[in-house]
Amino acid sequence: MNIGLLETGSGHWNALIWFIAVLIIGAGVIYLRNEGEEKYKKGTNQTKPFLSGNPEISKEDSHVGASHIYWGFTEALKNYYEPLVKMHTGSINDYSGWIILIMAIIFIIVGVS
Amino acid sequence: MIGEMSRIVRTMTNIIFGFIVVFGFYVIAHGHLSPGGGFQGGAIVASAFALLLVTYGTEVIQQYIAKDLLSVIESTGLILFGSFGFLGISATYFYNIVANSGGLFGSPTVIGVNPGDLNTSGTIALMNIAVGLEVLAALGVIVLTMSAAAEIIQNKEKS
Amino acid sequence: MIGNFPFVAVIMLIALGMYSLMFKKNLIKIAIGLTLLEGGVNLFLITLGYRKGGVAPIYTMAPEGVKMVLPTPQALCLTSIVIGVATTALVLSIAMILYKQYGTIETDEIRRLRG
Amino acid sequence: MNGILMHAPALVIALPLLAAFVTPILGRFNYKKISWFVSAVFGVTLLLTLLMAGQILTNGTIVYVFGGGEAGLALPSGYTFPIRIIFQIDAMGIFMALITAVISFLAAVYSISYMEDYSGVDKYYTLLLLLATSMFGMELTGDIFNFFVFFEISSISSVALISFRSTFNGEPAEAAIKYMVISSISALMVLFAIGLFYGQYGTLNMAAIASFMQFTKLDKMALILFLTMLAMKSGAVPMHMWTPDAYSEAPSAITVVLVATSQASLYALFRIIFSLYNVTLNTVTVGWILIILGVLSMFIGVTMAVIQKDIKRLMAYHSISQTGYMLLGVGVGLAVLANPAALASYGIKAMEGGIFHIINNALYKGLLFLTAGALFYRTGTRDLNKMGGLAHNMSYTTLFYIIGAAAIAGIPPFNGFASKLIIYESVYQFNPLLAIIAMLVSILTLASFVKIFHSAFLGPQLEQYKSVQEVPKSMVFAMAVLSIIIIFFGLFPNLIVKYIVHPAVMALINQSHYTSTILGGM
Repeated sequence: MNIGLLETGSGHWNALIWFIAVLIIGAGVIYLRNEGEEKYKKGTNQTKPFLSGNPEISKEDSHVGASHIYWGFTEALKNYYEPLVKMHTGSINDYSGWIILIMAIIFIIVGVS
Repeated sequence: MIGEMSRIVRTMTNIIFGFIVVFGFYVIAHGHLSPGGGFQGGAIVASAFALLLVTYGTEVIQQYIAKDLLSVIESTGLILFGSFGFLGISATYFYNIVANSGGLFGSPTVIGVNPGDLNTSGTIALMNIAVGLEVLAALGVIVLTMSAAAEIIQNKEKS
Repeated sequence: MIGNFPFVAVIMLIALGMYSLMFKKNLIKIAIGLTLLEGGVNLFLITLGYRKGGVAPIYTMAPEGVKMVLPTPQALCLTSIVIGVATTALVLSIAMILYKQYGTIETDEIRRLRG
Repeated sequence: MNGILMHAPALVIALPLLAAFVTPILGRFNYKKISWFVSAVFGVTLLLTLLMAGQILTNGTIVYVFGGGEAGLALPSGYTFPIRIIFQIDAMGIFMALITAVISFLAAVYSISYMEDYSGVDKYYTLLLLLATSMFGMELTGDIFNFFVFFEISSISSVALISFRSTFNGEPAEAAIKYMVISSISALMVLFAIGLFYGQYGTLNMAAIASFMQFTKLDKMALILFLTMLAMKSGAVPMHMWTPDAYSEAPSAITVVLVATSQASLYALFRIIFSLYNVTLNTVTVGWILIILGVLSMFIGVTMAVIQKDIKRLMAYHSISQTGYMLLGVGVGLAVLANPAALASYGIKAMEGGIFHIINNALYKGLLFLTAGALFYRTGTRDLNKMGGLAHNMSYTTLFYIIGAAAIAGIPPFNGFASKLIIYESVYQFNPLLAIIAMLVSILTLASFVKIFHSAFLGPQLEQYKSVQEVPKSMVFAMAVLSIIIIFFGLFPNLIVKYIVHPAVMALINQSHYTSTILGGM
């Protein structure tokens, strides 16, 4: 079977085998899910989400906007992000300055070696 | 750019305009013999347009030189340039098949120092003409558009 | 020594162009900086093709038995000039649009896109 | 038939070029139909490119001499190096040309509906055709000055296209002037480097320069200029700042072509390093420069992408980060170029990964930008904060977005996974740390695309987007074609690597083959 077998230098990868494996595992999962849970009863409090006793917020209000996604991530990396965002000044002079700076650096590196 | 300039400038422009245009076309036509060629000649003709614009103001000139017409000339010049390349397609694209064939621009070229013959060089001369048309139209459009836009900005500042 | 003067001029033109691109805040001055840069590069190409005592490489009415300078760099330079005209026209027209929309051509104030 | 095949290299350039100038005249008679005309022209170009690809992959390099008495006659008798403009198309060149052909065809098809309501569409199509022509020129040419001319045409036409929407607000013009200044600097410095070559070797043909190459001090200087300027044009950090500006403000169909343009610059960088210099240069130093640029691009690109709020800006930062993968893969290949044992054991594989990633990136990045354009077409905004719940109305777009996002994040079985896996495994043998960074970047990529998915597609249906419909058919068609190619590449990556990517890599590495096709047997 050489169809789809990709040599990756130190190993192999075959998307078709992966695909078949996903199908088998998926079928297993669906089978287990259809078996069902014995204690589950429809229409009781079991089906409602539990938010530490607080009332559930409506779907419209609970949608997180794009600016708030990964808030913790950016907050934790504040020291990394602040200078990085400051670096992107948006001024044409800085854009050309960076090019000339990098050109000088590469000039030194290649010139020395 | 607003309004016309003084009578002296207008009179001089009227006299000199024709000479500039003729010289521009001379440079285009002699591109394969002397310094110059399509681009330079076209730029000279376009500079005549710029002179008119400076002298008479944008509004007057726009009545005489239509931007649409210039755009069509520009595209035509470029299409001609591309199509002249196909003349030599029996050998390769851009092959100079007209040269030394005896027809228009087809006289055999003399090797070495010579006084120059306008009727030589084949496709090169044809392409010079095509490029000349394109450049005079394109630069004309640029000059016209920019002066019209400058006028809008100036009026905005005044108001 | 004197033959190297054009190269010194090339370096100076390019350095001046780079300087105005990096430190001048006015878009028109940036356009001038680009033109300086282009002039420097074109001068470099032309200087490459020069041979001492050479004449223009045109056979029409050329004097007999005289060296000619290399025509190829001149053709390259001409192409580069044509492109330069297009570039300059484009930069200036966009600067005009920017002035219409932003009311300024200072690069410090033209930076709504950042971050 | 035979004649068309023989002249295909010229026709690929000449057809879009002529069509570019026919379009404005045609637009006077039938304004509505020019979009179909342009798409047809791109379709024919795609067919020609495919024909050429078949020819090259079976019979080897094609040489086309412009204005010569015979198409394949590079050296007329009595000449030691060629003087005419020559197109020299090897496996690497046709690989890039295929990308250009597919992407520009789909961009034109997408534009049929996308640009319908704009005025001045004839000029838009003229510029699009010119941009495609210039990209073909950059990829097929064997003449270095010719490359410069096409390079400049590409920057001028793309600048005009970026500023196309500047009648509404100033931002497109701002992005355009930044890109113009930057690309003028790069083009002029490239011209300076070409002057350095011409001054030393007296020729402009790339194969001839390669055979004369001594790696003197001036060659070193030319290398530095080429390296910096072309890396900048392909968007390597820290010279990447123009990328998010230009990509986000251009019309979406153009952004897709701009991605292909920056990859054409990347191709030129590889071509100059491998075919012109090859082992004469200090491969370890230059290889490490490429690797460091690549790692910086990957990491800074992706971390900046995570915090963006503009959908197209976010994707633009990702294209910087994906460029990093290509630089990393090819940089590793370059670093071990002088070491045949290492080159055979993982260098070639790393380069295969990098080159394979170019086509993959063009496909899924194209698809993602097209979906972003579809969202903009229906909602009129690019701000992620203002979007939400669009999956209710735009089911096809959602599906295509999922495919594109999964592919860029490297989720099997899509194509991004295949090329990233090759890069990870081969780079791991070179330096494990680099492979770990590459994997980390892949995770962050997934995170930021989940962000778009959550804020634009998921959530309850918003009031203002109740009446939003699926995008028109031509846009769906363009996205569907890209998705199908992505899935095919993901399921059968070995075919692509074996028949397209591997010959391209060998064409890059094998410098003597490149020179001998022009200059005869060495």
